[in-house]
Amino acid sequence: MRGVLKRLLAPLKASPQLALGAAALLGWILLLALGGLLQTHDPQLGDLAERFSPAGTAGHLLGTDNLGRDLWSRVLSGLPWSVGVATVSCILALLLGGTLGMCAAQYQGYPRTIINQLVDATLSFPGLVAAIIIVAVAGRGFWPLSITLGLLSWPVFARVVYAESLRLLAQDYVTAARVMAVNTPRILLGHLLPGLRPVLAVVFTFHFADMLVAESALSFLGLGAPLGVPTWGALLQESRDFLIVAPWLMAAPATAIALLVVSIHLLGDGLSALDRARR
Amino acid sequence: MNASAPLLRIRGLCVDFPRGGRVLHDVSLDAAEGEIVGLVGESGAGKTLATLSILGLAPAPGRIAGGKIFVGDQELTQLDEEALRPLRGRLAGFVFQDPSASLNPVRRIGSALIESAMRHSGLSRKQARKRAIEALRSVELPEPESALRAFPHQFSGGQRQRIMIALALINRPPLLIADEPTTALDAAVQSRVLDLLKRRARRHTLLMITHDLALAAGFCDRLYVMHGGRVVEHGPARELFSQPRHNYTRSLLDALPGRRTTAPMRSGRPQSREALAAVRGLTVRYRGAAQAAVENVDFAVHANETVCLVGESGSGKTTIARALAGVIRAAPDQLSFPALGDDPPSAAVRARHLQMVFQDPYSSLNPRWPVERIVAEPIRTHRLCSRPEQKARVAALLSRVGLDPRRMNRRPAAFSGGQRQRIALARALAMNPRLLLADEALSALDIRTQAQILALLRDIREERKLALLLITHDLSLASEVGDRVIVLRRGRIVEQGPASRVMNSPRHEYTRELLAAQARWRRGSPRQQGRRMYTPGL
Amino acid sequence: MRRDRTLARTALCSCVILALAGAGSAPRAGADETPLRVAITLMPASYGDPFRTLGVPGDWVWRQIFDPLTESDDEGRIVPLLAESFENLGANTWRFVLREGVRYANGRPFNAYSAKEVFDWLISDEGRATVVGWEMRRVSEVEAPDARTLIFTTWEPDPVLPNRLTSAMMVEPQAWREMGRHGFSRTPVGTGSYLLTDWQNRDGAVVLTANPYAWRPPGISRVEMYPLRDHASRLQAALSGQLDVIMSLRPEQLDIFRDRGFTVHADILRQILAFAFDVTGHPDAPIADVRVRQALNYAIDRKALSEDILQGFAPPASQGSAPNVFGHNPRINPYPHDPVKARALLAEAGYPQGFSTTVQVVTGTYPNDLEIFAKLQQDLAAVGVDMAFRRVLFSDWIRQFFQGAWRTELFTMAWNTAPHNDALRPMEQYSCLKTRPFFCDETLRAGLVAAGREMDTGRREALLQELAVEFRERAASLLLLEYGHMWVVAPGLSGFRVRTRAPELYRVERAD
Amino acid sequence: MLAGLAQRAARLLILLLGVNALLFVALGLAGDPALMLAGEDPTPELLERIRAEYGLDLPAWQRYLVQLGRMAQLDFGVSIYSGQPALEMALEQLPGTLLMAVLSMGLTLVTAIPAGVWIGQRPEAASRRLGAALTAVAQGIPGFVMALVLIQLFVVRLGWLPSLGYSQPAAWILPSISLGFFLAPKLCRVVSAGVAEAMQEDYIRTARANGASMRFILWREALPAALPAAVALIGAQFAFLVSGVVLIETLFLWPGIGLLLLYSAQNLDFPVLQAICFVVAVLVFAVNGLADALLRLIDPRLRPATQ
Repeated sequence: MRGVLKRLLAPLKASPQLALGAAALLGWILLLALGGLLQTHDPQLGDLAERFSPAGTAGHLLGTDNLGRDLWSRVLSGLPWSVGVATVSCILALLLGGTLGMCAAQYQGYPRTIINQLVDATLSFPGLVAAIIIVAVAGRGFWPLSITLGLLSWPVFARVVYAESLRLLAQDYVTAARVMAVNTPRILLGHLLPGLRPVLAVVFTFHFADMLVAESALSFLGLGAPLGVPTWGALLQESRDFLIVAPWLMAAPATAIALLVVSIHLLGDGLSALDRARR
Repeated sequence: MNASAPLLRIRGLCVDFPRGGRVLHDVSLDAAEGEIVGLVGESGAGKTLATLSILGLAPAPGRIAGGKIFVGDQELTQLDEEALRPLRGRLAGFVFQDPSASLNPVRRIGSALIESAMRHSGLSRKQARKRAIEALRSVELPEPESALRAFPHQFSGGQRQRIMIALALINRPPLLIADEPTTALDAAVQSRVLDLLKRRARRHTLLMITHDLALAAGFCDRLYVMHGGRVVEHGPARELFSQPRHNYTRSLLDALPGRRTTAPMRSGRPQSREALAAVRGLTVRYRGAAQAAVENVDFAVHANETVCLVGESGSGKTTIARALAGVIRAAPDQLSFPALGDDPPSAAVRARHLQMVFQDPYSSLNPRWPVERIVAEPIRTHRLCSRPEQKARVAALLSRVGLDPRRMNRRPAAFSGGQRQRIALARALAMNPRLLLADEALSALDIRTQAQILALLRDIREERKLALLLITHDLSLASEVGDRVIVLRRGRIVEQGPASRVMNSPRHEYTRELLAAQARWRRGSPRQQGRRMYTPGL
Repeated sequence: MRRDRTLARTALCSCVILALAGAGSAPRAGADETPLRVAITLMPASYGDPFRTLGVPGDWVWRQIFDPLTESDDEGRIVPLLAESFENLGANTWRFVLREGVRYANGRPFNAYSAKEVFDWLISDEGRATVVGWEMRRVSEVEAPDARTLIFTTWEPDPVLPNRLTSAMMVEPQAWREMGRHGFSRTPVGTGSYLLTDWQNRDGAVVLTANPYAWRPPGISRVEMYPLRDHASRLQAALSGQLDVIMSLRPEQLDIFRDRGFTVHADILRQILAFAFDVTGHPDAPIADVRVRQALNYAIDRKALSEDILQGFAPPASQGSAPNVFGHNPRINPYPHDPVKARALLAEAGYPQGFSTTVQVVTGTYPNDLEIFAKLQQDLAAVGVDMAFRRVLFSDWIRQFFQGAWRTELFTMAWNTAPHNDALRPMEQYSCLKTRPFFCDETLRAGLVAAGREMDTGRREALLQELAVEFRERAASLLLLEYGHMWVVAPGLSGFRVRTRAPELYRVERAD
Repeated sequence: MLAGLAQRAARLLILLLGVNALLFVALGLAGDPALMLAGEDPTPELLERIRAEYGLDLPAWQRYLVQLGRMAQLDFGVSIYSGQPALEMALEQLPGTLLMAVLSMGLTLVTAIPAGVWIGQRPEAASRRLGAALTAVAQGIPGFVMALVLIQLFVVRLGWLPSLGYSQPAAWILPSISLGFFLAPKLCRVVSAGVAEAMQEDYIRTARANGASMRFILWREALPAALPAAVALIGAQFAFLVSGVVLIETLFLWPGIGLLLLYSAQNLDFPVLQAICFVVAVLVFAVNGLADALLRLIDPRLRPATQ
């Protein structure tokens, strides 16, 4: 048990960046878990008498919006949705891209060319454009959005996994394994996957951040979260109407997004630094 | 050689690194005008650092902690970056080990040369260009004008090294520092570049760094032997080579091919007729490659013999090995294993019949696996023994190759190059194959380690009656250990036969060249023993 | 030292860029006169083809380029425009006397003959396929006995023909013929005060310039109309002083502009914001029960909506039309806010614990809609009704509207008395007369048909007011507020006025 | 070179076919456009006429083939809403989008590269670490959030800069800065990493040994070695940049493809969407081709062997 803990903590010691990122992430996870408890008010119900009370008003940490709804509670209640979308889409992309990437690396010839063409084609098309169209047609909502984002972003993983797999498969210890007549699945599982882990960790982290931004961007354009779900993108969109009357309405979600994404990036940087150090 | 104040004088030079502590311990060194001074030692001895320190080029955190450095009558340790920069290239020119890495791939040869010339000698671009062409001509590079417009990747390794030399000499520095200038090159090219250096050196003082004692002894006037950041011994090359005083020097000399106390690896007794592997008209062509990597190669390896595949880089040695090992598909009729019956064997059977050890001990072991798992991999794959026995089996193998079994749960990173090679060997032996392929298995190792591994190989060979297919670029090694030698050139066999015969009366021109090239500038290599040496300065 | 140089370079480069950009930041030269910059919410979808769609957003641009025969004045009465007068010669005939000396922007004269050509096209098969053509469907024939007179004959009595004509823009028939619909829509030619010069300049604005032949020459010779979808964009642009006239800003922002000397002009109230019940599609749903529909109407606090959220700018709605619309019944009051009664009705209907339902809403069509929805949610929750809001794109909404297939029990559907300023049209939408009805009460059919044919103004008004009561009793919809667009005009501009849903920009002048 | 071009073309084709198919399915989901065209209470015969006019009376697969055929002749049909030729509408918006792309790209280059070189020179130095941290943070901040803040500050609060269109150069500043945020930090990091890596290379040692100044080493030796990666990044990230353009255009009311895209998507105006996708795809295709050519120019090793 302790040994495991040590091995988990060792890298944190190695890179302060990573430690910082991990700490920040831990904080976010706590917010996510305790979200319900930390909400001081019902995020959907507000008292019109209290509308537009500025940040710092007694009882309203971040102030209230145009319906007197407590912004702090709303920001909190927006978190799970955004994070959920990002998670689902990332996992989908990882599974799809990872598998295809490995296949492309292992099996030369047609599979490789086809997959690579597919990857480049998809990558060379602006994701947001596609997302806007798909969502506009398929409709808003958690699953359509998550799946759309996942399907649009799998090439990111495919490309990295492919490149890294090629590198690993060219290593002598893989050749050695082949000389020992170790069968392909065993090589992929025993030698390739563990080798991919660090790279995947890095890409996953950054991609997660990208997905968060994508979600908020779409919600911001009114094509993400359904009505009434106060995701941060949606909050930003609403806040724009009150630029003058209630600037804090924009400040809160904007800061939230920036903070979350930045802390995830910190983590990602830490991980990639670690990976580079390992090489 | 005038004895008056030598051009380069290093006195008690010490270099510290913030973390690593002291790396150079009061190194003192002289190099007189027109003299060729050799700096010899194994990797990590501090040779390179010492020379880089001369013009304050020591890598970032390192700093000179003491001592003095004079070039002519100028003391350099006190000068700061700004003051040193104009001296670099004018006081001393550098030639580095790996010519392909030492030239900026995205810049034209010309720009490097010309700018360097303009920078120091204050020439106009036009004059500088003329100077550059001269410089290239002086290193005997064909058509220098067009070379100026070319990029490094358009030249061969030898040509690149010539360009490096031209670059180092373009500002006519009195001192030329060559750091392993020929290590990365094939034998033939090596000797030609050395000839060139020799000729150029007449006008300069040459400080040459090498790990190859034989070469140093043959090429230099005086030698400094470094070990662990210290100069352990120095003196005229011939003396130091014939009667070394320091143990370390002696151990180096003893490890030289031909001098190794290790008895030759030849089986001695008449070899059995049973061919373990037979190659008939083997031809391999890579996708998109112009000509075949291996073309129409015939040979066989019989039980209990040592065969050496010799050839320069790109001669197709490795390709043949991989074809034998089944990593590269070969036509069934071109490759057979008579010992295993007539029909082509299954992968598993072939694997247990033949195993392989690779050149690079760093990439041939999975860095994420503990040694136990690495060595156990073949055992598990082929269920050679029950799980409980496994540990014992691995332990036995490790101790056989001279490693402490208690370290079996460490990862490769915890082991030195030589030790890793031992691990790789243990893994190969786990299958107890009858034929072992060693693909340049020694060339990445320091000379003493080489000798040890060689000894180990020999013993194991003896006790297991292994057949050995040794792949190497080093003729002397081949002649030393091989029963039979096969000389490859551009994927074709030019000559094969008993080692002694091939060495002493080579039939093919190429073999002769190869032998000559390897012997040139080297003391004590097999063919030179008892013969009159080339004496420097003549 | 060296570091500084690199830094300096960085700084320098970025400065260069900014300077380069800043260079032109002084107000742009060009038009002799600074243009009148107007923010509207949308571009006319069909550009300069005034027949493809009806009402806003087309009106805002088209009414600067074209004139119809009639328009509606500040009280919503129908008055002549290109016509000098019109009269009803009997159940099926109308006579229009046209204004003299009017010319099209290409110099050709406007007269009864050119007008006839336009109407002939509108009632042709091709014309009838257009929305405006569909408005003219009762017209059987148009004659021009002389250059000034136009005689309309209808298949059946059409009491609101003059109202319908407010949407029939007088395009230049020859240009229409020669360029074809597509060509014409790019370069429209009409009798309006302005001439279209660019559908989208580099600021995305529709650019209009004075029509040399205009019979009502404009005070400001150049107009730029910016289609700015969301309130925030309009607010943004207005606050940075880039706009002279801005339409439909959010009420709580009006004070900011009043403080800055802007004036606020409200158009007459033409819409009744409301949720429609798809009774036809959901016969077994709670909302099929009239008591439930009434309960919902009692449950919501219109006063709060109107005063707290819309700052009294949109009064509570009592019926399907606003006071200044023909057929409005002044004797009807809005449903009072009475949760107790609401609960009672729900219990009567068999839903003592309330129920949950969903409403499809199109957002961004009028200010503060999101707040209104949120407030509604709260009010209804108070009587146990859990109402979920599903946002749909307008395109999605309109499809369901045309197909008459609604996915939810409720949906946003304003009682739109435009373009006729007549209570009948929206009532027809809420009836069996609609091709694919969502609320069909046979008992009302007769009354509606009668009101559609009654030529006597007095009797017709009575009929309409009668119907208003009937609809109210049946709680045909969840009535919310009376709404009309509002325009904010920058200081130093005079003469601004809204007529027939569109600002009369030709009257606007700069004080200085 | 030619082969590469052909391959790209093939890719473009795959892409277009994919998008096209997707939109066609979408169109199917969206239901009968004839109803939308017909206006209120359409008569059956009117509907029939419209269906015939738009070829909606054919079975789906036939419609698809017809559509493909039309597209092969660059005919994307007319907008369901405005009746204008779709491709025309898309192309009208192109100049604005291009202007923004060029502006922000310029800004990105002149800021990111010097910064990257500066950081890459000695990444371990404290000041550089700070710089690197800042770029990391900058990379974290979503461009459109940045844009919102800039607008709030410079347009609303201070009223210094306009936020409408792009006729006045003053209106270029904020959009190009905001859009710069999508790429500049990434580029800066790639350049600094590349330079840092190059600084470890042997040829840098060679240059130093020949007495080259640090400035010379940075700009003439290290940077050229780092550029290929940078160019590759730009090529790869251009698609992403276009996504950014969409957002920024909607925020700054910059008449370009982005605005049109958003409106068309909200109106489910499929012909226009088709046209937009086509234009965008071709644009990205062109830029990537350009990047490739540039790469060959910078890195001789990528050129077909001459000797």
